Amino acid sequence: MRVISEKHDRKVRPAPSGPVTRAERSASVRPAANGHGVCLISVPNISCGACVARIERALIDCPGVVAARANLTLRQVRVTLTDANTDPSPGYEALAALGYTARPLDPSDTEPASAQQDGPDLLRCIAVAGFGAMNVMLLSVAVWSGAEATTRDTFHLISALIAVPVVAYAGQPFFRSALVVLRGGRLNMDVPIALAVLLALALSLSELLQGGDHVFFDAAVTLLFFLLTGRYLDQLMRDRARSAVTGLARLSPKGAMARGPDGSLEWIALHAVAKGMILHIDAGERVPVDVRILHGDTDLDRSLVTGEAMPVAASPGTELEAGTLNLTGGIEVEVLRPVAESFLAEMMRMLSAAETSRSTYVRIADRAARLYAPVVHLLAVATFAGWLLVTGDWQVSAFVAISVLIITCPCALGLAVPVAQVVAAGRLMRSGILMKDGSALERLAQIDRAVFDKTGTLTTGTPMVTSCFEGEAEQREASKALAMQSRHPAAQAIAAHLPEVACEVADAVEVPGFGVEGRVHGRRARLGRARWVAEIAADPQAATGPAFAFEGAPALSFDLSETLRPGAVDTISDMQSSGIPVTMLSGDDAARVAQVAETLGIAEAHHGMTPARKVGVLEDLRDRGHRALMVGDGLNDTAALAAAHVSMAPSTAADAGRTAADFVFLRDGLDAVATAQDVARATARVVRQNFGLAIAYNCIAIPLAVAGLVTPLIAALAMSASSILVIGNSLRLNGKRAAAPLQSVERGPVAIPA
Amino acid sequence: MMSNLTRAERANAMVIAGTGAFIGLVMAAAGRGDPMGAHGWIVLAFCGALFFVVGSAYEDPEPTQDRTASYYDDPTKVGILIALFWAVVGMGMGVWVASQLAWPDLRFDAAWSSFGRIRPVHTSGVIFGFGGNALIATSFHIMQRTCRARMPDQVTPWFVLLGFNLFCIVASSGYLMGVTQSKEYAEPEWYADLWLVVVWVVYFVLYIRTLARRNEPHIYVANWYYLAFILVVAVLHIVNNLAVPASLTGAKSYSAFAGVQDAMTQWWYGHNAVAFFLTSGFLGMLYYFLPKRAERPIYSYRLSILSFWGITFFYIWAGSHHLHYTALPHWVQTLGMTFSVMLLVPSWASAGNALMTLNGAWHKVRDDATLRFMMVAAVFYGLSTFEGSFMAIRPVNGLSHYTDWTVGHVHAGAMGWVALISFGSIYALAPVLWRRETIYSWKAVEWHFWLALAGTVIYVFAMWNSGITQGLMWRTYTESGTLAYSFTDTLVAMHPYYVARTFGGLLFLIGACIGAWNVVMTIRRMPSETPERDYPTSSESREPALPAAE
Amino acid sequence: MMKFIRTLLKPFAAFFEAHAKTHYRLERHSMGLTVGIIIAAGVGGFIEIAPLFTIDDTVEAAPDMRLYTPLEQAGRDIYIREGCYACHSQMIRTLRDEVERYGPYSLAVESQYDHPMLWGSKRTGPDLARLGEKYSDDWHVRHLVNPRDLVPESVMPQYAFLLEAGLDTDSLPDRLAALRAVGVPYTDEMIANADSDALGQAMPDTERSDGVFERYGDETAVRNFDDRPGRLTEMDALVAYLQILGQLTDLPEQTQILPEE
Amino acid sequence: MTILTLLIPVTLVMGAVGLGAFFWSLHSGQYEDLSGDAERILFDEDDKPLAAYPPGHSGTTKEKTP
Repeated sequence: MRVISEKHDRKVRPAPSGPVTRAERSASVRPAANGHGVCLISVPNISCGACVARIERALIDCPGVVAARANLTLRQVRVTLTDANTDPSPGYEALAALGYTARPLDPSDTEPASAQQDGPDLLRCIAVAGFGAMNVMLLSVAVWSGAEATTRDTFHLISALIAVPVVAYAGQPFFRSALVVLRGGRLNMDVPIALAVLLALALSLSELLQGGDHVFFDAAVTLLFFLLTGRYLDQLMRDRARSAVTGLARLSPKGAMARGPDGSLEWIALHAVAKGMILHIDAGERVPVDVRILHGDTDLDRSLVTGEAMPVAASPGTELEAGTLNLTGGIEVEVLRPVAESFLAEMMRMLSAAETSRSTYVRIADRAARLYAPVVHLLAVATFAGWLLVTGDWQVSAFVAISVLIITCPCALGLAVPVAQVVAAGRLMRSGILMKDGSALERLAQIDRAVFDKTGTLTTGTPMVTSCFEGEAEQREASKALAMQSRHPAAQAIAAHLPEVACEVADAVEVPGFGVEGRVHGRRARLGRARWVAEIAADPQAATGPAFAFEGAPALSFDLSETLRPGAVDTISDMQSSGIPVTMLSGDDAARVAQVAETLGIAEAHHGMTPARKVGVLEDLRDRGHRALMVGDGLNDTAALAAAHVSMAPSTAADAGRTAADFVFLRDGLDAVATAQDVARATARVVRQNFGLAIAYNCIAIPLAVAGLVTPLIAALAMSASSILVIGNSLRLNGKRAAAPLQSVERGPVAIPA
Repeated sequence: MMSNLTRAERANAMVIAGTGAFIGLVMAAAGRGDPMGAHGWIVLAFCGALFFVVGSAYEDPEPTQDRTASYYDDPTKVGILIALFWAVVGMGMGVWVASQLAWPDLRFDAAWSSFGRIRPVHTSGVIFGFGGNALIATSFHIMQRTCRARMPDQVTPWFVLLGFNLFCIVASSGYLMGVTQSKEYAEPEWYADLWLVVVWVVYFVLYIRTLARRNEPHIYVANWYYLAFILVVAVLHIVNNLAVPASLTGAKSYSAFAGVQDAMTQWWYGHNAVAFFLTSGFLGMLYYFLPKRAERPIYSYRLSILSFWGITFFYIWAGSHHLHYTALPHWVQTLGMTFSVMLLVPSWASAGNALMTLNGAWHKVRDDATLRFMMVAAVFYGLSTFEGSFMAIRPVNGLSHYTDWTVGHVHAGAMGWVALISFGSIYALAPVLWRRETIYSWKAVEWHFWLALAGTVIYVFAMWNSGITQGLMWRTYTESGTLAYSFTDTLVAMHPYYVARTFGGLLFLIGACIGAWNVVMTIRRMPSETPERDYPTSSESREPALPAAE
Repeated sequence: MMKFIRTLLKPFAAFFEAHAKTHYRLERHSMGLTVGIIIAAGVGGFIEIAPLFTIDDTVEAAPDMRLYTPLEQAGRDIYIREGCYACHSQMIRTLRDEVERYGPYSLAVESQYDHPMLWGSKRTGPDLARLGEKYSDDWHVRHLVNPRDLVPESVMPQYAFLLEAGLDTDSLPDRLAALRAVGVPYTDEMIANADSDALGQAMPDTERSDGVFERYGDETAVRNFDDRPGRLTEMDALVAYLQILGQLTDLPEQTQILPEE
Repeated sequence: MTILTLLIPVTLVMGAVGLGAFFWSLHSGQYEDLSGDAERILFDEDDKPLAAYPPGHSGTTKEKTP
């Protein structure tokens, strides 16, 4: 067996969704202002500024396009058409001609939440708090440095005029959250924050009215600014965690072509598809609901169901699950179940259930807050009561109590986790690993089990030609030419493998389930299943893999195989030696699964797994108290990824899989899993240290505050200092050298016969 | 140039120039026997000349080509040439004033040539003449390019550019006649100030109008910096120059503020002028031309926006650090110090952002002197902002203030940052603007670069030395507890540094002359072509940008 | 429980959704953002150390504070015109060496009628805040005519032309009126007699000089400053101004607190 | 320091103008595609303005995303 070591570009793998029908494209155009039509196109492989320019220039030249704007950040293109009825297809074709994958984007998928948004957004709050903090601080610095008498009173007044509206506006995220939990009869971190800010403000106002010396508008506003910053960072970490359900929903076609009683074809929306209807599904389309084939032969990509990208032949009578991709031939199908009961809908339900169960994970910070908030409140109340009892002066008592609240304000606690996670995210980013959610890091640090999908995860998924017949140049040219006629992955692998220039093919026909036939240099030739090729070959012996033959000439065969992902061997052995047992799940057949398991030294390997069974394995692990890491790429892994304690997917994974996973690694090697785990552990360590620092700080500061030795001003200062300490500690994460990418994996990808 | 104006625009221009000439005449008549009268003649001559230039071309055929299909670059071209002219004049004056300190008799024993009168000609010449024109010219270029739109009309940019230069001419000729308010960097008298307000408001409106016409939804960050420059400078200028003229027929006026109030206002203005004239606008230049020249997007666009808001919020109160240990209330001094130190954050964010942009393009910096100008400018920006924050700390300021250290600091910023980024931008811009294949002589650019760098380094080191030496000598005591040195002793000690400073300045001036020559030769001698791009490589072959986190 | 957590997360969820588009590739810039915000905020917190710097700076009223006479004001205008502020400060800081070198440190009240102030920012030459009456008129005149005659090392320009230039007294009433408009308490009488007073201050023992004493106080220096009787030159005005520097009030001498080290 | 009665309001107004500008920029989608915006100035194939498109759709669609 020849070992293939050249690095292949994983990006050439066709998008799992396949092409989009014209009808679906048209349906994505929305009317916009001025009578124009607008359609949003998702173009995932926009990668740099040059793409932006190229795409916009190409689109603007398309008929019916008024304007086009590519968004490099979101990897979307927004196309304005002359009116809402214009066909956007030329745009899609232009994009395809440039080599970009384009899919219509339902605006409701991407911009859902603005309507249900509560209150002003955090960035505005930060801007307002920052503006207020700057100006109030300015006046406070003046007062502290000695501005006196009228000047001081004036400055206090101006501070109040700035601080009150600023707190009212920028404090909303905390007030709302505090209100919500208080209504529920509970406490969280936001309650002491809201209380401290409001009390500081109230007391300052009363001091101001009495012409007092000390006001703490500065403390209130600065505190708010700090906390908002922490919260914002936290949100930055989470905002990529979009629901995988919508990602999966995007896969299902928006409608289907139905065959009417008169034999005409009509596009109908998905929800109108009913049981018993006859649908026509073209090559390249996705099956919208569960169906049975009535007429036609084809090859199917059932990766959504099995995870295997290798196509399966299908003929009349075969039942197809929704989401299956029809690859090579048009088919007539009968609808078996309505949309709501289809396989895809079932998967979405499963996924949403899995996501919900994961969201019960309580983040470290929240766990800390649960304990912290009541303690702080009790302390503040006790301090107030104690001082009132001793001095009888409510103002002094309030003063001290506020100091306690401010000094214990969980600034450091609020920053401890997000800052460490932001720094860690930056480091992971540099190692080519994207993290979607801060809590994922916490979860990754806790795993004691690892579950790997086979195809596309442990192996590279796409078939590769491992050996090729030793024929004449003419035969190879003809093979390549025929291979280029098909979208079948095997054909594409063959086309990619052969360096020859393809020659002309006449009368090319793709016979679904068998292969491609055509005339090359006037000779009939076939490329496809060995048995089918043998029908025209001179020596009808059956080869195993795909074969090629000129009519009457001997058949020549290819060997196809899948290969192990670089670093797979080391990653698996490292994991097992560090006490994390590895399980392999695959939808593939027993023989191949066993072979891979043996190569990698994995003891527990399951074959023939459906998505539901994969979820079942993970749920079983969870029920037994294990915390499992799931690494997978296929559509069929999506629900399992969501069900696992934490999950990772390669960037080549299906959209839905990437969305469901907590981490996406951009590099080829599987060693990313180890790197991520290292960073996660380091982060967990830093977070613990941060908590330690914050607690140590509180242990020193709280007694002082309770004793009344700390003015609110010093409290605010101490609070800032503790925050900076925490930030500094977190930045250490950055300083550590990132784990060197595994250099030793150059054993080369191991080829496994397909 | 006239041929690009429509007949209506020519008529408008003539009306404006005619009105200006009339105002000049009135000033000349009213201000007889006063420097204001002389200024009237200058205004009359300037506007009259414009009137006749436009008038003589009035009957020429109207422009035929579709004007909306191109950017309006004529004012930019003229602005660049004027900026280079002022660079030579202003820096020449600088060398002269510097040499007067080393050799005090190096003047013609005339009233106009004394140090006190020609020093503001130098400062205004380089800051407003060179810097201001470079800012106006590049802003016209950048706002049109980043908005993908032509300026709304063709007379307003000329009004802004020529009006501003009229201000510069009136200001610097005034100094020679002794017309000054004695407010540093705000020396011009009341009528010049009023005129500048008019010009500046028109400038702001022009900018906003162009932005409103933009064909590109996003407003590039450079525009934010330019807008802050225009807007804040207007406010500062108006507040600081509030004054009552002694009479409407004379140049003399008295500031509305006195003593400590005036000092506060003056340095509130003075430091913000540094922030928004000498920093904000030039950062706009940096954020456009540096990525453009390096053919790499700015390292972190988000950071550039963040540091913009930082600079806007932090700078405002930094000015009072110019008044440490003075009769200014102590808390105001502390305020200034605090904010000056905080300023380091957004300043370094910008400098770091610029340098990180070059990460991965260092080979270009090595080969391309134009890009090197910008790179060194960013380095000096970082150095001088650090130095500035450092010098704002009270005890440090106690030593540095009133000495040449301040002068060295200012020149590190003015020569190392402002002038270098301007020259870099001009070299990047000239071939694009005049549609020339390339700059006339790359060798000359190299020469200019090394002369400028050597000049700056010599200058700054000389001033550091002299400043710190003098500051220390002033406070040196003998064992018996008396001051060790007389003032004259310290002055004598300065002499070698003053000679060195003159030499450094001379190198810088020679560089500027070479630069001006090179640009003129580029226009006159280089084959006129429409190059597809001025930049040496195509953006397709760019190496992938590093992730910003790196 | 689940519902509770959902409610809790609702505002956050709303936020991500709204900003999901904006920050899709946020990791790319997150470090810059983080460091920027945090350092900015952190420094903002640290400036709360500022109260450590406190000092009393009571600006006392100076009851004996007098105004510039028209001649002195004319001299001040010449000082401004010649750009003297570029090399000479008029602000003695509260530092020991400065007080010992130049005299009591400057008080805010001393420049309360200075429109504009001439505190300066650079000392190529020495501070002039307390120059008045330190040297003779004759010294000043000779020094201004050619500084190197008296101080060979000096780099100051020569101002011999001042001796030839006659002082323009016609505009003095206007100038004083303008100064009154910005807050200097000149009386109508002072403004009306401004040109006469300017002449009078340089002509001792005349009727005009009596008017100067009458309006500006007995301590006013009435002398023929440039020693050229019969002609009022710009030199007269400038020397008169230089001789009044630091002489407007006695307050600094009385109120000196120990200067800072 | 009566001067502060002038300077503080001036500063506050300037700050408020800045804040307003920031809000406007946030609202008008200025921060929607920061990486794309940084790249766009590098396009210099044609050094001329975009042709005028129908109002509201000049060149690259101006209206903000719904």
